[in-house]
Amino acid sequence: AAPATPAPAAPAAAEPAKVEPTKAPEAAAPAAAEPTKAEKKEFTYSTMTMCYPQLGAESDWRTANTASFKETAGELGVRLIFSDAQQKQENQISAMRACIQQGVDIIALPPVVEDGWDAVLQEAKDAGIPVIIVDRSVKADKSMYAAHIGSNMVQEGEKAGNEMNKLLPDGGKIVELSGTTGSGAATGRAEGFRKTLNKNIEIIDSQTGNFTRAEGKPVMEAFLKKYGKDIKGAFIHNDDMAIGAIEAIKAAGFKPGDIKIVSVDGTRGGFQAMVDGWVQADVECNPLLGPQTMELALNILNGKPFDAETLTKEEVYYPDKAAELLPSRKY
Amino acid sequence: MKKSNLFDKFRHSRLFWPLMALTILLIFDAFYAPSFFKIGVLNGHLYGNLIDVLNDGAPLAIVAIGMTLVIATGGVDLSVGAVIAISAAMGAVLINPALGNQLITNDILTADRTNTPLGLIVLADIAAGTLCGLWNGLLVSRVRIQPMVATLILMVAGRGIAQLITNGQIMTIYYTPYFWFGNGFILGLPVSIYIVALVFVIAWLLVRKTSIGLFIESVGINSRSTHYSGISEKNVKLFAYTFCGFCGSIAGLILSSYVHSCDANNIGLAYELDAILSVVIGGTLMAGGRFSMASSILGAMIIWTFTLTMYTIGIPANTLLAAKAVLVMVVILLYSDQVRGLINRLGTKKGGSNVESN
Amino acid sequence: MMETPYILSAKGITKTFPGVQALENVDFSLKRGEVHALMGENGAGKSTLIKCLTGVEQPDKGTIEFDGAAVVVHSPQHAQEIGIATVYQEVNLCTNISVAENVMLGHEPKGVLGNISWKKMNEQAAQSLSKLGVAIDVTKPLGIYSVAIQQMVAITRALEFQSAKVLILDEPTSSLDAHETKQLFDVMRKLKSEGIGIVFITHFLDQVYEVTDRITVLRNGRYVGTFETSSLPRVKLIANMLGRSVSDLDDLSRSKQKVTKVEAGQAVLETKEMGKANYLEPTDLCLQKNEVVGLAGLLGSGRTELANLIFGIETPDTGELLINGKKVTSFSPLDSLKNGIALCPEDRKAAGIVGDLTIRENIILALQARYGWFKFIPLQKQYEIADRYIKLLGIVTPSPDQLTKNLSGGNQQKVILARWLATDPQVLILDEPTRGIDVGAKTEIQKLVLDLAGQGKSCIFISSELEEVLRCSHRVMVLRDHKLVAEFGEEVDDQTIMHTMAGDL
Amino acid sequence: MWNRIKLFLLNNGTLLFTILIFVVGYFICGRIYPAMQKPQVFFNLFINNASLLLLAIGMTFVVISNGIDLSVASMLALTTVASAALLKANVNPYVIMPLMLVMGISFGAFQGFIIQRLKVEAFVVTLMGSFFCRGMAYIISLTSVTITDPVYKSLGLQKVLIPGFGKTYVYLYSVVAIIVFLAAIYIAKYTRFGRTMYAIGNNEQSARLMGLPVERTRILVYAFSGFCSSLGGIAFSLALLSGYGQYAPTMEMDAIASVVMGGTLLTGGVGNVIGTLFGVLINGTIVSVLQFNGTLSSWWTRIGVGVLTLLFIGIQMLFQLGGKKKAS
Ligand SMILES: Nc1ncnc2c1ncn2[C@@H]1O[C@H](COP(=O)(O)OP(=O)(O)OP(=O)(O)O)[C@@H](O)[C@H]1O
Ligand SMILES: Nc1ncnc2c1ncn2[C@@H]1O[C@H](COP(=O)(O)OP(=O)(O)OP(=O)(O)O)[C@@H](O)[C@H]1O
Ligand SMILES: [Mg+2]
Ligand SMILES: [Mg+2]
Repeated sequence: AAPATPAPAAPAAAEPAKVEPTKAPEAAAPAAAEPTKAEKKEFTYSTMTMCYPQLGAESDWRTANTASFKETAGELGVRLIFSDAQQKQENQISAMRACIQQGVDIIALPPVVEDGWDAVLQEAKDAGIPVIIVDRSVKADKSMYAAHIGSNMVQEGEKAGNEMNKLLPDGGKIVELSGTTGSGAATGRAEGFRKTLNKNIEIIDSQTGNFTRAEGKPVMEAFLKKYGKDIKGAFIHNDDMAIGAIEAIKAAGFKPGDIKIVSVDGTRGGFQAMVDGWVQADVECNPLLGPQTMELALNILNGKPFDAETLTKEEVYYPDKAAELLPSRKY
Repeated sequence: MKKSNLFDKFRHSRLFWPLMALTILLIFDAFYAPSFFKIGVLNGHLYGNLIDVLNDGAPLAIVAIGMTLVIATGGVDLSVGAVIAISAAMGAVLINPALGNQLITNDILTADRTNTPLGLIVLADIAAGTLCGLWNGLLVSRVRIQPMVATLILMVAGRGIAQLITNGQIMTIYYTPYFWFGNGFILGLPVSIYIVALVFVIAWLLVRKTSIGLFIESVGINSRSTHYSGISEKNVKLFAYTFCGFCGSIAGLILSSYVHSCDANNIGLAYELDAILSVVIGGTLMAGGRFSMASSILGAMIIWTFTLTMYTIGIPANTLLAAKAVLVMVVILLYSDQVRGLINRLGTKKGGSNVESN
Repeated sequence: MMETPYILSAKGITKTFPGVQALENVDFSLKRGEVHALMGENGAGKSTLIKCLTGVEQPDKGTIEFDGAAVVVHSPQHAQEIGIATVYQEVNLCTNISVAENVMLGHEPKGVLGNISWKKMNEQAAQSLSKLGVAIDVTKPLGIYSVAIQQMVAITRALEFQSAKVLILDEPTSSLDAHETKQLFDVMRKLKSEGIGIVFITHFLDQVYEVTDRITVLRNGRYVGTFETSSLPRVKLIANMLGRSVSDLDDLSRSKQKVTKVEAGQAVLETKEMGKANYLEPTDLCLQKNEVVGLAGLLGSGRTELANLIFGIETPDTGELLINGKKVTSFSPLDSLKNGIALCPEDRKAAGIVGDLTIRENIILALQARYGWFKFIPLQKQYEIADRYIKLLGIVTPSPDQLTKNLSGGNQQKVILARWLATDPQVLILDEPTRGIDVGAKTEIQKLVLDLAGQGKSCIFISSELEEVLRCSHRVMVLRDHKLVAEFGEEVDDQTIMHTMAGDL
Repeated sequence: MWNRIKLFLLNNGTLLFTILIFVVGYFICGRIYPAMQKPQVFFNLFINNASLLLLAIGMTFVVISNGIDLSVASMLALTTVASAALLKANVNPYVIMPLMLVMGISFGAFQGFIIQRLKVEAFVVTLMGSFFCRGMAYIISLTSVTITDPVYKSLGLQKVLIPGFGKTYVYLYSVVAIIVFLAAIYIAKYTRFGRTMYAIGNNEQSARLMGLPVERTRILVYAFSGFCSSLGGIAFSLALLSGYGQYAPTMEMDAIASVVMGGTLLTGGVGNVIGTLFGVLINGTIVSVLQFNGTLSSWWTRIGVGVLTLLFIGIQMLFQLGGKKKAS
C-alpha cells in the first residue's frame, strides 16, 4: 500500500497563480486539437467536468485528499468523475481511458508512481484533454501534461533533517522508521533527511514500517530492545507509524522527550502526539489540494495564464502551537 | 527403554516439527541476536523480545486457531483480514461515532469517554466478526460456493464495509479501558496472552470434548461419506467458518487496542495469508482432515519470532520478503515425506542400530 | 535367447506397510496365453501383488522378470510402456473427461498436426466398447454413468493397448451382471488365443472355474501354491485360501438359512407411491419386522435410487414414507439415522469410508452422529465398540488405530457394515454389501443379515448376485427401468426372476 | 445440423451462459453509460487487461490441474524490474525478452517440481514463490526503473488498428495476449498434455494408474503458468515502459476471480480458457462500470466489486444447477 503522500500548502493555494504566458498555449495543447470547443465555450466551474482517478484510500492523508476534491467539486458545482484504483496503477490507467472515452474536459491525476504514463498521456493528448498531475510527479515529457501541482518529498526530508539537527545539537544516535519500501515518499524523505542531517548525528538503524501503525509498533519495539537508551532520536516517515512507535516507546518505559521524534504529515493524530509531548516536530504535508487544482483547471481550459509547476508550501509544526491548532485540523 | 519410547512418541506427535523449527530459530537468535533472550522487569511486568513475540503474535495465533478448523474441513478463509477490519471498525465507531465527519474538539481528545459501555463494545465487536463468519459459512455450506471464492468475496468487500462503518476515516481511539486488551498486564504477562489461552481452551473444549472435532476431520477427509453417516456436513462447515469469524473478531479487538486506532485499510493486512501459513507450518494439511490447533499456534509464534529476529538483526528492508519466503519454505519442506525420509535415512545411518518402532 | 513359456514372473516379492506385512516372499509366474487366477481372502495381498508388479508400489524385496528379462517397474506408465495393461480394483478412471478419452488417452489417434483427432478417438472408443457390448455416448463425461459402466470402460481401456502382452484384471466382475461378465470372458478367451497372459482376480468361484487355467493362492500375504484349475476341486481351493477345514462353510452356503418366521402386523417401514421425478417411479414397498426383502434388477434398474430415497440422500417429491406407521416429514441421513434406518452405500470409496480416519473412528461415526455434537462417546467406550465389531466381522487389521484407507477392499466394506451395526438400526439397507468380499466373509455377512432378522430387525438387501438375494430374502422385489415391476414370495425360482428382470415375462 | 447445434449448446451450457451474461451485462451498462457504447471502450478492455489475460490463461491451466499459482503477479513484477534493470545495463532488448521467458518458465517448473515431487501444498509453495519474486524485485531495485530503450518504446506504443472499426485500436501486446489465448485453446483441447491436465485435475491417483505422465504434466503446467506470467510481465513493462517491484499488487486474486467467473472449478478437472477470457472481460467491465459511474466513494467500489462478483457467481451457479437437473 502506498502511503501518506505529501503535498503541503493550503495557504499557497490562495496565492494567485504566477503568470507564465509562454508556457500556457503549449500546455493547453488541447485547444489545438479541438478548436471549436475552446473557442466557443468559456468554461465555468459549473460547466466543467473533471476526472479524478484517485489512487486509493490507504491512509489518512489520502482520504483527506479525496474528501477535499469531492467537497470542493460540490461547492463549486464542478462535475467530478471519481474512481478508486485501490493502489493499482493499472486501474488508474484504465480509469483514465474511461475518462477519455467519456469526453471529460480535464483530468487531474494523482499518479501512484512516476513511471508508466507515456501511453495513456499520449492518448489523452490525442483526445485533446489536458492533464494536471497532482501530488507526486511523473517522468513523462513535460509536453505530455499541462501542469503539475504537488509537493516535494525530498524537501520534506530536508526539513525533517533540519529539525533533527535543532533537537540534537550535540549529536547522537537515531533510528529511522521508513515508509513503504520503494515508494516515492519513503525514498524522497530518506534522501532529503540525509542531505541536511549533521555529521554528528548517526542513523544507526533503518527499517520499514509500511506507513502503518500496526507495523510501526513492532519495528520500534525491536529497535528499543536492541539499542535501548542509545537511541536519542527517531525520524519517522509518517504520523501513523509514529503513533504505533510511541506505543512501543511508552511500553519500554521512556518518558515523552527521552527520544526526540520528528514525523511527517501533520495529521490530527500527529498533533495529538505533539500535545502529549511525544513528537517534537511534525513536517506538514497538506492533502487539501482540491480548490487549488480546480482553479488551475479552469485557467487551463479557458486559456488563461497559469503556473505549470506549483509547489505547495510546507510548514513545520511544533508542540507549542499544537494544542491550539489541533481543533482546526481537518484530517 | 521407556525414555526412548517417549521420545519416539513425541517425535511422531504433531508438535514435534514446529517445535523443532522454533528451536532452530531460537538457537540462531542465541548466536546472532543474544539480546533476544533478555527478559527484564519494567513497571512490574515482564519486558523483552520473547514477551513481544507472545504479545505481538497473539492476534495471529487466535486467527490461526479459527483458520485451523476451517482448513481441517477442507476449506480456507481468505477473509479474516477483512473480518479483523470490520470488527475493529465496529469497536472504534461505537466508542466515538462523532469522529467520522466532525472536527475533534479538545474535550473529546482529553476525555477518557466512550459512547457505549465497554462490555457492549466487545459484544458488538464479536458479533460483527461472528456474523461475517456466519456469512462465509452460509455461502460455503448452503450455497455451495467453493471456499476460496466464497471468502474472496468478503475479502474484497470486507474492507469496504469497514471503511463504510468508519466513513473512510482512520479512527483513533481515546478510551483508555479499551487499551487494556492489547497493552494491559496480568501477573506480569500481557493480557493478550491470556486471551489466546482463553480462546484456545474454548476451542479445545468445543472440539475435543465434543464430537465436533471428529466431525470436522471426517468432513475434511470425505464429506460425502460423512453425509452418508448421518452427520450434517453443512452444519459442521457452518460452525467452522463461524468460529473462524469469531476468532477474527477477537484479533480485531486486540489489534485495534494495540495501536489505539482502527485503520480499515491496513489493520490485519495479509493476516489471512499469515494465518494460513501458521496452520501449514503447524503441519495441518490444506487438503483438510487431521488438525492440531496447538501446532498452528506454534506456527504463528514461528512467524513472529522470525519477524522480530529480522528486525533485531537488522536485515535490510528490501531482503526481508525474500528471506521470509526462504525460511517458511524450509520449514514446510520438513513436512514433506520425501525430505523427511531423507533426514530419517541419514539419522538411521548415523544411529546405526536405530530400529524402526511402531 | 531362450524362449521361456513365462511372460511375467516374480520371485520373492516382499512388501511391508507400516504395521502390516502385506506380502512375504511371494512367487508368481504367468505363462503366455493363459488365464491365471489369483485367489485369497480379503487382505490376502492380491491387490498389493498387482501393485508391485505394475509399479504402483515398489516391493521391498524380490525380482520381476518380464519377457525373459529382469525389469524394475518404476510407475504404472512404465508398466504400460513395456506391455502390462491393468484394471485396478475400485474403478480408477477420471470421471470428468469423456468416456472416449478415458479409453484412449495415452494412445490417442493423431491428426495431421500431431493434434488429437477427436473424431477418430470417439469412433475408436465406441468401437472398442461395443466389443464388450456397451453402447453408450462416448462423448459424455464418464462420471454420469454407473459404476458398472465405468468398470466396463476401465476394462476396455486396458484391452485397448495393442502392444499389451499381459493383462491384469483386479476384480473386474464385482460390479458386472451375468451378461456383461460373459461378454468379458469371450474377450478374454480371444486374447488368450492371441498369446496374451491374463491375471484374473475374483471372489466368484464359478468364474474361476469357467475361464482360468491355473490358480495361485495367497493367504495372509504368503504364497500357498499354484495349481492347475482342472485338478483343484473347489473345496480344496477354499481350504487353501482359508487354511482351515471348510465343511461348515459348505453347509452354510448350501442350506436355506431363513429360519425366522415373519409375522404379519404393523409394517416397520412402508413407502406409499414414493418417488421422485427423473429418479424413481412411485413405488410401494412394505417391510415387516424380522423380514429381509431382496431387491433384484439389472444394473441401473433403480435399486440404489430406491435405497437413497428411503435413507434421505434424496428427497422424494411424491408419495410418502412411513416408519412404524408414522409419516416421515423431513428427509436426511440424520433423520433416517434417528428413525433407526441404516444404509451401507454401494460406492464404498466415495460414499462409505473416511479413509484418513482410523477404523475405530469410522466405526463409531454414525453412532456419534446419532448422539449429536455434544454427547461425546468416551475414548474407552469407542475402543470397546470398535473391538467388538472387529471381532464380530473378522476385520483383518493390526489395531483399531489403523487408518481405514490402508485396509484391503473387503475389510473396508466390513468397517462400513460395522459402523451401521453399531447404531443398532431397526432397518438395515445393504446396497451391494458383498461386492469384493471373499467367500468366507460373504457367507458371514449373509448369516449376519439373517441373524439380525432373527433378532427382530428388518433388512433390505440389494445384490447383483441373484443366488445371494434368493438365499437371504423372504421376499424379492424386482425393479426395471427405475420402476418396481414385480414382487415374489420365498418360493420363487431364479429363472422367473431373471425373466422378470429382463422384462420378457 | 440442428441436432449438432443442440448438442453443442448442451455440452457447453456454462460457457455459453458466461458469454451471455457478459453480453447482456455489457449491453445494459451501455444503456446506462452511453459512452460505453463506443467500440474503443470495448477494445480498451483488451488494452487494460492484456497482462491479466495472460496471467489468467496460465492460472486456468493450473486450476484445471487442481492446483493454484499465487506467484503470478509477483513474477510479473519481477519480470518488469529485471528487464528494466537489464535494459539500463544496456543489454540487447532481443536478448532480454527470451531471457525473461526462460526465467519465468524455469521458476514455474521449479515450483511445480517442489509441489509434485516433494508433495508440498501448491498454495504454500506458490505463496512463498510470490514472496520470493517480490523480494527479488526489491533487491534488484527499490524504486521504479524507467525504460528508455527505443525498441521497448516503439513496441510498447505500437498501435494495431482493428479492421472495420475505423480508428479503433489495440496495442501490440494485446495482440500477443490473444495469440497466446488461441494457442492455449489448442493445447487444452488437442494435445495429450492438455487432456492429461484435465485428468489429473479430476483425480491424480486415477490418472497415475491410467499410466498418464502425471509428474511431467504437472511440472509443465506450472512452467506454462510461469511462462504466461513472465510474458505478462513483458507486456506490462511495454505498457508502462518501466519496471517496479510493486506493480500489479494482488493481480493473482484478479486472475483467480476471472478464472472462476469463466466457469473453471477450483476443485480441478473442469473449465476452459475461453471462459477465462470472458471472466477477464467481465472483471474488466465491472471495474469500468465503477469508473464510468464516477461518483462512488472508494469503499463503495470495493463493496461493489464484491457484490457484483457474488451476483455473477450466484447466477452462474443457479444455471449450473438448472443444467444438472435437465441433464439427469
Ligand atoms: N498403503 C497401505 N498401507 C498399509 N497397509 C496396506 C496398504 N495397502 C494394503 N495394505 C494392507 O495389505 C494387506 C493386503 O491388502 P490387499 O489390498 O493386497 O488385499 P487383497 O488381497 O486385494 O484383498 P481384497 O480381496 O479385500 O481386495 C491388507 O492387510 C491391507 O490392510
Ligand atoms: N446402460 C446404461 N447406459 C446409460 N446409463 C446407465 C446405464 N445403466 C445404468 N445407467 C445409469 O447409471 C446410474 C446408476 O444406476 P442405479 O444406481 O440405478 O443402478 P442400480 O439398480 O442400483 O444397479 P447397481 O447398484 O447394481 O449398479 C443410473 O443413473 C442409470 O441411469
Ligand atoms: Mg484387493
Ligand atoms: Mg446400485
